[in-house]
Amino acid sequence: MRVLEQLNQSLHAVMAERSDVLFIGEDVLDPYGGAFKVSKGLSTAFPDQVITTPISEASIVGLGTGLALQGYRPVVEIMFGDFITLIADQLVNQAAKMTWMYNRDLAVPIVVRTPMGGRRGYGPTHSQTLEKHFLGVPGLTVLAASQALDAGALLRIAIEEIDTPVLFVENKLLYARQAIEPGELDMRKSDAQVPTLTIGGGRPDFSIITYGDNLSLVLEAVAYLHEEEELNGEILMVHQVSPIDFEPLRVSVMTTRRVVVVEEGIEAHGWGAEVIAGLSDISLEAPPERVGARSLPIPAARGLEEQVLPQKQDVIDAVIRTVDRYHV
Amino acid sequence: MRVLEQLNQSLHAVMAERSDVLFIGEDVLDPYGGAFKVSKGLSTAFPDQVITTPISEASIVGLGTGLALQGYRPVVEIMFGDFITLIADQLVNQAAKMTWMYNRDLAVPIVVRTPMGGRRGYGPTHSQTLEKHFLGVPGLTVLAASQALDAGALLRIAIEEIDTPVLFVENKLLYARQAIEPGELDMRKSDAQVPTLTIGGGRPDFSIITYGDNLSLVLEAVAYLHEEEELNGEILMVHQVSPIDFEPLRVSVMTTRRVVVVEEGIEAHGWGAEVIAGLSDISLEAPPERVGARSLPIPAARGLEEQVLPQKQDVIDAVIRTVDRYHV
Amino acid sequence: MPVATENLSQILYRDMLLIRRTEEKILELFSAGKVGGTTHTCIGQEANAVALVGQLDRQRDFVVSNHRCHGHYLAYGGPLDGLLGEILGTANGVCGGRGGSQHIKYDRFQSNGVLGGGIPIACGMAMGEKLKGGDGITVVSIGDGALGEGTLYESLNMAALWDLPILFLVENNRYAQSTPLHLGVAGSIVDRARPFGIRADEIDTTDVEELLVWSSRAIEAVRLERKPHWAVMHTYRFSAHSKGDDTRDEDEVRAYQEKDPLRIQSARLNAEQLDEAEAWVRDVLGRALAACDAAGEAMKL
Amino acid sequence: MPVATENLSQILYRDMLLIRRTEEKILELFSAGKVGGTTHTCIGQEANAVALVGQLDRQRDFVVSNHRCHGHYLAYGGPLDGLLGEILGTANGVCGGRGGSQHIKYDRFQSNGVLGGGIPIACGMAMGEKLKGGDGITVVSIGDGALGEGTLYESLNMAALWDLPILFLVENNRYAQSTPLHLGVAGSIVDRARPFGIRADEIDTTDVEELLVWSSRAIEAVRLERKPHWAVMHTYRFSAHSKGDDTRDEDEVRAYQEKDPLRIQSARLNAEQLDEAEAWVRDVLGRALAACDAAGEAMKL
Ligand SMILES: Cc1ncc(C[n+]2csc(CCOP(=O)(O)OP(=O)(O)O)c2C)c(N)n1
Ligand SMILES: Cc1ncc(C[n+]2csc(CCOP(=O)(O)OP(=O)(O)O)c2C)c(N)n1
Ligand SMILES: [Mg+2]
Ligand SMILES: [Mg+2]
Repeated sequence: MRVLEQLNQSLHAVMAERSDVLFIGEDVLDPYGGAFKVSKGLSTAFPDQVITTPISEASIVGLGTGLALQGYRPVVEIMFGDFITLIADQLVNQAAKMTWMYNRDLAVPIVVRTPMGGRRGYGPTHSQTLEKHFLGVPGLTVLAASQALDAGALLRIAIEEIDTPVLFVENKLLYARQAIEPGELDMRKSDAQVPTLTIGGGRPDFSIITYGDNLSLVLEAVAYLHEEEELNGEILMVHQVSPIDFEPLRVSVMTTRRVVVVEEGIEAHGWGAEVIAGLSDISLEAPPERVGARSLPIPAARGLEEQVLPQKQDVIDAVIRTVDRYHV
Repeated sequence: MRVLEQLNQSLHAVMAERSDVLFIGEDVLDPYGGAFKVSKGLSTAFPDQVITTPISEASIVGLGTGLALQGYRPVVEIMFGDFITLIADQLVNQAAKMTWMYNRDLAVPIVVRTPMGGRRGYGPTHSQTLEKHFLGVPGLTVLAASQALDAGALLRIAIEEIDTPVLFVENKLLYARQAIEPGELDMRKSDAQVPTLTIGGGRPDFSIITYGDNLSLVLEAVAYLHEEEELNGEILMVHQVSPIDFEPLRVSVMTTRRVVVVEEGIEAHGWGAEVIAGLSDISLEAPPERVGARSLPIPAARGLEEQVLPQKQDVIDAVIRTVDRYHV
Repeated sequence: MPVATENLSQILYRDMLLIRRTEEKILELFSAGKVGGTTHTCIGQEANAVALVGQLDRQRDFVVSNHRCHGHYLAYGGPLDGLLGEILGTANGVCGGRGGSQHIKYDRFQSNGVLGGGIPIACGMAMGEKLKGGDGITVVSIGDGALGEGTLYESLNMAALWDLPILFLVENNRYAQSTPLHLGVAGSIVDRARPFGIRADEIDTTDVEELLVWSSRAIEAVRLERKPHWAVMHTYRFSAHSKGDDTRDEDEVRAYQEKDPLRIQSARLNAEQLDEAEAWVRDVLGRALAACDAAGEAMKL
Repeated sequence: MPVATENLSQILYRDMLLIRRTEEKILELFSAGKVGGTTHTCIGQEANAVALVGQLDRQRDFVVSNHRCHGHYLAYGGPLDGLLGEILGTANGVCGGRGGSQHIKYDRFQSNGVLGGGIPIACGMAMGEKLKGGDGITVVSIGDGALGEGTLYESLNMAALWDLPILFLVENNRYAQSTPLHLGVAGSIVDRARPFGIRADEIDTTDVEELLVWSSRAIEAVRLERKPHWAVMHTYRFSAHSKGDDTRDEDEVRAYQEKDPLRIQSARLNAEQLDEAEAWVRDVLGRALAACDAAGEAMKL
């Protein structure tokens, strides 16, 4: 099954079970079913639970927050992740603060879902990976779907189990990818509410820490390194991007003492910085490496976009640096 | 002179020299002169260059961007730094992208100034240190004023010399502090356009990297450590918060091999993470340390606020950990 | 507590007086350095709070207020000691001292200090009530200054599109902080909601009894028709925007003080009734402050 | 190139035809997989661009356009090969292939794909022109869907407060992506600017000559009176929102196609003139595409 269907079917299932789950967003009605079709069929099956909205990103998140305060569990779609800049105030200064600031046993279970990422030539305002600007916000949980963990199940956790606001990141390319079947890869699941996966068997030589759709290029890089360089990689697939559960990461890195963090967002001040800082008490064989986008807007032309976004070769090079390079 | 007067006088001087500098913001007219009085006297002296605006943070930044495109050098005041959430789209998706995205030799010299920070009991939406969410944005420069470098001169660099949009952070407590006179402290200036200061003489045992008003508590902590623990500290006062110029930081840390990063923002995914990641190829005697706020909103009550924001003792403890602790 | 013989005029006066004296006390505590941060008092605007918010039904109606929220909170029925404690940072604060003056939640009442931020949230609360088939309404209060925030118009559009049972209470006190109306607000206030197809009405009085009748119509319209309503009250504040930052013309302030809602209402009461009200307020306020003293500084995170 | 004997009707037709054929070509290139990303064509709306933007003075007027910007760009006088190159990602793109279909700058024209984002920027450009004492105007184009964004109302307020020489060109094509007007826009479009004290006018025609007269009045009003103007054009797009994502009723689309601006205008031309126009457009388009081929893929960062 593709990740798109996992998400869509999970929404169908949870909305059938619970009338308190509302789906809110722009252009989400059938037959259109949302810009990326995640909401396909929902408005037909659950006409009272789906609300198509004006193009008012800030206010539809506020709407969702108000509904959450009324006991609903709203799922708000922001059509492109690039537009989460418009909802920053609603998430940071409103939804995320309420429980603690009001000193109340107050759930604000709103899920804001949004497709992120490039590699489709959508250009500078429709290709970014902006969740890095929403990390480390007290009271806000940031999750990212992947091929490796049932994305529908992850979404269900966000909707049903997490009582803080959740920013739920879906990579655009992920929608069309096949979900990885259980058993297809050697992997262990941490037992946190939102699991981290440790992928790869044998005695690993290096750890790659990543999330989201980066897995696809990381898997290719790891395969290459295995075949060509006889290096064994262990991949840490994080699904809760913030706050980070460092435990499984530490376990791996304490074994390998070589670590590469891979993200699609701009490397500077990115997610990888926090990962590296959080592991910085571990003595490593080589400096930790980060792979991310260059500090430039994302250009539209394919040949240009490739030069800005991280590629498989960048991951390979970074891993090799952890084998060849030393601390100064 | 207080930092407030440095800023105010610099604005008076630059606006007298250049009619292309415009001052834009809420409640900035005399006799009120702005919520924190940075604009005092400007509207009287330069009535044609000062624009008091409706309460429309997003749009006054857009306004400034349009004016910048017309060849002006607008300075836009956001009354409290907490409201930069409202201008995220204008900065990230508009102003910061233009030059590169349009592939034009196009200056967008807008300066967005804003008072940040807590310790005044202003509560959860008027005390935050939110610039961390604006770091690592391509095309956006983030500066922070301090007592150690003439804040007026720094603001002038932002206005006159930097052609990208600038987010200029002023800590609220800083306004009332006396500027440090040249010679008052032993310090060296890097020769970047926006200098980093290296403060402290002798052979340093540890490096503290910080910015903004954190200097005041860092100086106290360093003095204490010197007197009570006979430890010599070197302080790296950064003024360009993003992108970071790592050179002076590296020079210090390569000497001391012990480093503490201090910021007022929430530690998780904060500025310190990037600093540590950027220095992670240097082999340290002890794990690098971060001091920042706890992952909570900033409470209003004084006794509570103190428990959330970093204190002098936190800096002292962190430095001592770099002496006592080892890598795992 | 209200005595059985109290009539409506007395009750309205007493409720306004409680707000007035509470705000005065808060300013006094600030001046004495007993409170940090900032605060926004509604002295001069008490009639709006009492007439409109005071008529809501706490069992079913919701209020989303802004930075100038004390009067709304008290009119809604929020406990006085909880408010004072919140502002003083004592452990009995209604939010444990976390929120402070601008960030208060009590039952179906909440406030936040970011202008415009609460408006779409209020729409969500109204929509929730609608979906549940309840007959509660949501009141969201904004000042003339908040007319500058885009979320307001996004919310008006949503409220109209979906027939949300929401009442927009617009208190035009002619200033946003230091900015007079004409420098911040172009055109008409009352008309701002009309292009969305929202009924709008305005009133220019500080007479609480007039306001009561007008508000009751506005509330009932929303409650019965389940549609948004835009209710503009032209008013004035006598106190500074927050603490001592007043740059308005003194003559202007004095002229408006002629229309002090308490003065207007006091004309309907006799001397004994006025004394009774003062005594009651003094007592209630005294007990609330004592409760704060007893609670001690908020120290629990 | 326009021949000396060409009359106004011919020129208008030819300019619209160039936009139409360009947009068709772009869709064709997309279908052929020659372009990535997305694009929004303005087929059906060409008359608006030609009538309004086409009348601006490139030496002094500014345009801030949105995602559906190709027609505005061409009517403004942007080079065709630069546009096609930008969309194809060839090195001759007007922004070197960085911006793509939605993010274009050429001279005083610029567009951006974030709805609502450009509106306050346009206000700043208008204010800059005003401060300089120039007589240029700024045109900012928005669709009915962008009426949902709060920055619009923040900008209307600013434009009115400061008498900015800005023309809000509102193209109501009855849909925002898949969302029909009545699900996204409450009340009246033309009235949305009026409470701010901004003059507003609307027109419901696809006849470019009617639009021309109406637009010229709107432009001159802004240019001479140095005040904002809200100009609503009711229109329709024949193409899909972007590429093939059309869920509108086919009969509805067909009915509107009766009012195809090209068809209306072609009735004013004879067969020879029509052929001439086609030939001219074919030639211009052919040369622009050849220029893209020659430039090769954009590879320089
Ligand atoms: C988004 C935002 N911008 C600015 C402020 C600072 N501020 C607080 S109150 C105020 C004036 C509000 O005026 P108005 O809405 O008329 O309410 P009033 O104070 O007159 O009751 C301002 C500018 C804020 N709290 N939030
Ligand atoms: C802030 C923002 N939200 C959503 C989108 C996605 N989007 C692009 S065009 C569009 C519809 C716009 O409708 P309208 O304004 O009527 O213009 P039209 O496409 O009809 O020309 C949407 C929702 C966007 N580009 N920007
Ligand atoms: Mg006001
Ligand atoms: Mg439209």
